[in-house]
Amino acid sequence: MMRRKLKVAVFKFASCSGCQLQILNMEDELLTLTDAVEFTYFLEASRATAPGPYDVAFIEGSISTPEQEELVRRVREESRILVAMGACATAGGIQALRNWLRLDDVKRAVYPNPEWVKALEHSKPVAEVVKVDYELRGCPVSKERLLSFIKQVLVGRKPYLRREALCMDCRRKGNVCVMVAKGIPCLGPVVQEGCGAICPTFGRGCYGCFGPSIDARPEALASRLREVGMKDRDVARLFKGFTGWSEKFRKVINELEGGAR
Amino acid sequence: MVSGGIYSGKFGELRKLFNALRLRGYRVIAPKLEDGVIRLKEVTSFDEVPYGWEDIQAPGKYSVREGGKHFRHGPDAPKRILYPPRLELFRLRPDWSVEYPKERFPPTALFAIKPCDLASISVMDRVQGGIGDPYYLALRKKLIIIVENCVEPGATCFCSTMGTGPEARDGFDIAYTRLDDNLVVFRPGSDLGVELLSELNIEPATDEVLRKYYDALKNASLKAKAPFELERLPDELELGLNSPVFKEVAERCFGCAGCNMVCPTCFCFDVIDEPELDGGAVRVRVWDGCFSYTYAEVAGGNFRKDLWARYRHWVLHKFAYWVRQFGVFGCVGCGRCITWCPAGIDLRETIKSVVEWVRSRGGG
Amino acid sequence: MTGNGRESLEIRVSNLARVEGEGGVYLKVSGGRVEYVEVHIHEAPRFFEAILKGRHYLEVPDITARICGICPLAYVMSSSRAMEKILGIKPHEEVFKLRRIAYLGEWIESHVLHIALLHAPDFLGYDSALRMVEEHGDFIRDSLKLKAWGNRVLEVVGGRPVHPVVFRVGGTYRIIRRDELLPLLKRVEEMKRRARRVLEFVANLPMPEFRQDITYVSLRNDVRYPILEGDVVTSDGERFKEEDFEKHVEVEQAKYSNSLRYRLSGGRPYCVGPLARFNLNHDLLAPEVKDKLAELGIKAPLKNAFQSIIARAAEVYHAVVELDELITSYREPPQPYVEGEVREGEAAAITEAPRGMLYHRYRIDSEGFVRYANIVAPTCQNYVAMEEDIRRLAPNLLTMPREKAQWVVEQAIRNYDPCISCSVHFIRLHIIND
Amino acid sequence: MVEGRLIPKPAVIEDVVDEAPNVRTFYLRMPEGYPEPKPGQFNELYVMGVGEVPISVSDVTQEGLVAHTVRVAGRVTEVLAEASVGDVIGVRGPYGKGWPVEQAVGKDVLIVAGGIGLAPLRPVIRHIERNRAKYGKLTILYGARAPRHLLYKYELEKYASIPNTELLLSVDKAEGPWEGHVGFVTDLIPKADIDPERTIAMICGPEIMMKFTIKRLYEIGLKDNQIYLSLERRMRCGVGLCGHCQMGPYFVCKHGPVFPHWFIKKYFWVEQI
Repeated sequence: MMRRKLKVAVFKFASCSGCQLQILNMEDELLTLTDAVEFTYFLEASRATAPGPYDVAFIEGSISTPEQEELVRRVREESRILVAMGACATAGGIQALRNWLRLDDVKRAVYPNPEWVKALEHSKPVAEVVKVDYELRGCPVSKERLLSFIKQVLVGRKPYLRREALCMDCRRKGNVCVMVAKGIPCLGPVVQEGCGAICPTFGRGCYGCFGPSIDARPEALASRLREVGMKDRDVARLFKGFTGWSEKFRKVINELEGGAR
Repeated sequence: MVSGGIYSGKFGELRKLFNALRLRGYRVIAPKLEDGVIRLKEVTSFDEVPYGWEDIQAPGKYSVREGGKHFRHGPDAPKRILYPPRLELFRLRPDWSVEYPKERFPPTALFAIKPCDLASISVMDRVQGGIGDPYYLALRKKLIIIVENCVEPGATCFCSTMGTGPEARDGFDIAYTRLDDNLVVFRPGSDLGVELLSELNIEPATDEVLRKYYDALKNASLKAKAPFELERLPDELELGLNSPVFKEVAERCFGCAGCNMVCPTCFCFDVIDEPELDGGAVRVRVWDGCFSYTYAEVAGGNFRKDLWARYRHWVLHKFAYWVRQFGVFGCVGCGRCITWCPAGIDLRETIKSVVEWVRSRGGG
Repeated sequence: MTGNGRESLEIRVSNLARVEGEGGVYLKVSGGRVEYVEVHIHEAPRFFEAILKGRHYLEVPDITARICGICPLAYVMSSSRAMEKILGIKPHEEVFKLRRIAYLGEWIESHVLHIALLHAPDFLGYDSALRMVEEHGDFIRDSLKLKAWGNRVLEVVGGRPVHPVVFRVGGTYRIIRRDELLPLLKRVEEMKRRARRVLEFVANLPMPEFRQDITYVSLRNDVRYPILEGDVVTSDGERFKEEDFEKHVEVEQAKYSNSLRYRLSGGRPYCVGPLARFNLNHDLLAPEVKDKLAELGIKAPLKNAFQSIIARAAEVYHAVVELDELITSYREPPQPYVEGEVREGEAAAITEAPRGMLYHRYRIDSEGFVRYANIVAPTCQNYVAMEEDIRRLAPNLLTMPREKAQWVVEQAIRNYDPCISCSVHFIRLHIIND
Repeated sequence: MVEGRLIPKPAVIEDVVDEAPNVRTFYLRMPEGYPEPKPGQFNELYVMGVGEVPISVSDVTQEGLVAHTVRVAGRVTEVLAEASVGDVIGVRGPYGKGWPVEQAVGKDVLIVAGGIGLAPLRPVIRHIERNRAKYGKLTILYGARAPRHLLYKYELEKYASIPNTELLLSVDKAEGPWEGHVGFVTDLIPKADIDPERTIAMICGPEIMMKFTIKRLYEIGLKDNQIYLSLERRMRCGVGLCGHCQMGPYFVCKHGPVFPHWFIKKYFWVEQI
């Protein structure tokens, strides 16, 4: 075991703060963890901040303004391990849905003085700007995975978290397939495990907040959904959610929407 | 009195049998309707067993309706009970001493499972038989099995082709068959079965009942057929290793490994080693499946990086390799992988197509 | 102004800590006169308005939930209620109960997070709660246990504490079984004890002297402590329907902020949230909460913004007590949700997010797709009040060491538990042209 | 609950030798009751809380230390590579079927190794060296990416001095002074003096290299039943339970990792089997 305290930083970009909250949600583990981990930069939790370098930097949020692009580059330089945390940081987040629209239109629709608002053309996953060492997926990230990740870093191991399709975990858990038994469209077959299959557990289809699984074939799922009677635009909307901007889903969406960019 | 033969009685005798198991202290696991699906769950009252309900199964589709005469099986196989999806194996303390999780192995009765599922247990027995999983073996030793023979197989069933149903041959304690609303045929398959049956109000089946019984099972047998024969199947499939069929089918496959999970005999597992903050570690076993991408992955590469290769491995394992490994087919014809495939892929069609491909090339 | 203070002071905090989201505060006093107070909100805009357009009404609760990770359920509830009004759906009474159960769970989780981890350190001079463990371990442990329990409620009812998945327009995706909820009650008495202790702890915190002159606004329904329904009432004596909210507020924009700011008609700054709810609804708190408050000598109305922490703790205690009742009386509804007939229409709904009133208004077309949306988050409504408080505090600040003054300014903002991520997601009445 | 022999037991690292870039050999003092491994067998090495990795035994010293040559390639080996003398790691094994050293008695032995593939064959060389009279000619053909990637450089030349032994080396790229062959290790086959009638070939290396080797051996007249190879798969449990290492009907961990070619050729040549 490593004895020196791990210097951890948490940075927020365009996001809802839900992933950071998951760190604070480790109520039981939080106090034990602080024996081994020092949050040297975690504004939501503490006024006190220490400059880098950091052993691990967790990045929450997508990169959507020029300032954020700057900042994330600086964070990268100061961090040994950079972790993109959550759907925004790994896939652009729900706000990446604006990437299909023209930025000018979007700004004008929202702000009376659009020229004041600085935004990048796209809401981007962190990996589009700097090198990301690990991804922790989900909207929000899973507390259990976060904890496992930190523990693995603490023992000096290259963290490993399974990235197979959610279906496996869902069925291990004993859920009944909502697609087969209820005809509910579900992204589970192409989405990465990690959430504990909560949507099917609560009677609905997976809406994809963990993004594509390691070898996802969303195109096959899309054609099956069309085969059982879903309209193209509805299939597209299903993929166009919290991780719609992920490369694999984006491709399917664009095909279904007929060559939109 | 009851000895080895075939007996008949009224439906109410089943209730008595069920209660007798509970009285003897068994945890009874039986079909149970839950949220529109027949599950395999612990049941405390005979009335929970969904007699009077029927499931409707098709590739990628499942539903139930009330008023049907016969239920088959839902997504849960006995594997779920005997070989749990997630099991903590042990903990290592920082000094390398070993700590085992506390486990209890309650005496368990499987009630009203289907012959294909019974067959799956005997397949699992062979897999676990040699070196074996102690958890499985401990539970297995105390297991009582009451089988319900299938008078009406479902649309994805092919036990008759696989030789595992619709009538249970051996390995059960009692097999019963519901011939009509109030006529049930019983067969003991073990000393314990004989003992349990001797407590029931049943009598040796009359010729008429026997005729009905054999007719019903023969009819059922004609229904539960797949469009292929077992004879020479392992060899034919191996001749079809390079068949384009696998690639064609895999185009529709999501690679979700759902079939691995619902298959009553898929036994592959992964182990997850998790560090503990105190310097020790825990090892957990979880079900894995050959459809998962990382299944055949090593540090230097992936032996089956393409989905079609994984699909082919699964089919070949069940119908060819398994025979070479364990002397039986790995498939029991329950059809779960067909019903519960979200892509609606029909394994029977795949095998048929591969065999046709092999034969068209003069193989086989 | 006292003679022993300075005449001028400049405070620039570009990154506020222990608040949700990205903001700063700038204050300049010269010659004893406040030159400016600016709470900057530089949270990156996420353009939810653009995203919502064209989405199906069933997707709106899940999408708007992402505006805020601390109070996602508030967004789910306000949007669901607005949609239900459009579609003419009346969810089952037990579904209503479930919503209240979950909402109270969110209140606990959000309030305790703020009380213990974000706000309390201010009163005692700590940088962070993690550093309070040694001296105030019991308080931190009580708080973390309460927070965990609040999260547990959300997990049981919604699948996970952040962005729960079970609620939908018309009800829930599946029936939540009574036997799933009951285990929560095993620890309810323990939680009541802890909530009482937390209330005691915050009631005894050293409070800066400060008196607000501001209008408090919240929902009120005269039956229960308001969460999911009621009219809007103000401490100035107004009462109006949620549908009419926009007629009673004025909206303005500051150059330095990505958030809009709201005032009550006539330019009155106002305050929403625990303090406002408490001041306008304290008669509806659970009897044991009222008793405890009396015992602690706390009387409504509370006019010191720093006392918001007390209102918050009182609400936490109330939430635990009410959860006990709600869970005990919960019966499974006959069906998980009511489906409405999709029709064109427009409606507004307000629910009480942990930080105050959350207003949603939507128009959907005949196929159920969103054509227009307007969301007013609590923090936008408290925005002017925050600056107003700092302005009023300025004379006191001049007598303090600079470091301390800065701290108090920050604390004055933290009094509101501002949720900055929410605040930038006001939604204007513009419709995007395809 | 799990069988005792499936639980890693502590072994002490007594020596660490740097072999090549990213390759190190760990000499382990094995736990009590650990059976002596046969040439070609492997152990599951475990780093606490990190995971297990199957590693071939690359030597058993006279003091009874068991050597494992590890190339840093995955998440377990990465941590393992950081281990040093005195550290404790977990072991279980030995597993699998080894090289046919008994069947090869009285015959010539041809060893063809690529890269890290020499590690599991080193015990064969040791065995023949110690039982020199029992075997005919020993031919060692060994190839690596570059000279610095050759394993056991400190003893390679000694192999050549074993009586009646031919050692030929090859590298893909010379990178400096190099007297051996530059090219594929399979190029060495025609250069070596091999009697196809009385030779047992033992091959270990990347699958593609083994396939080329087999083709070359056919060309000089070797038959399937004279060719043995050691396969790599994802050997997770080591005892044929977890399923991951299957190749066709074989569990590589227990039916192999060393197979006679005739035994597996029906599957071995099939793409992504």
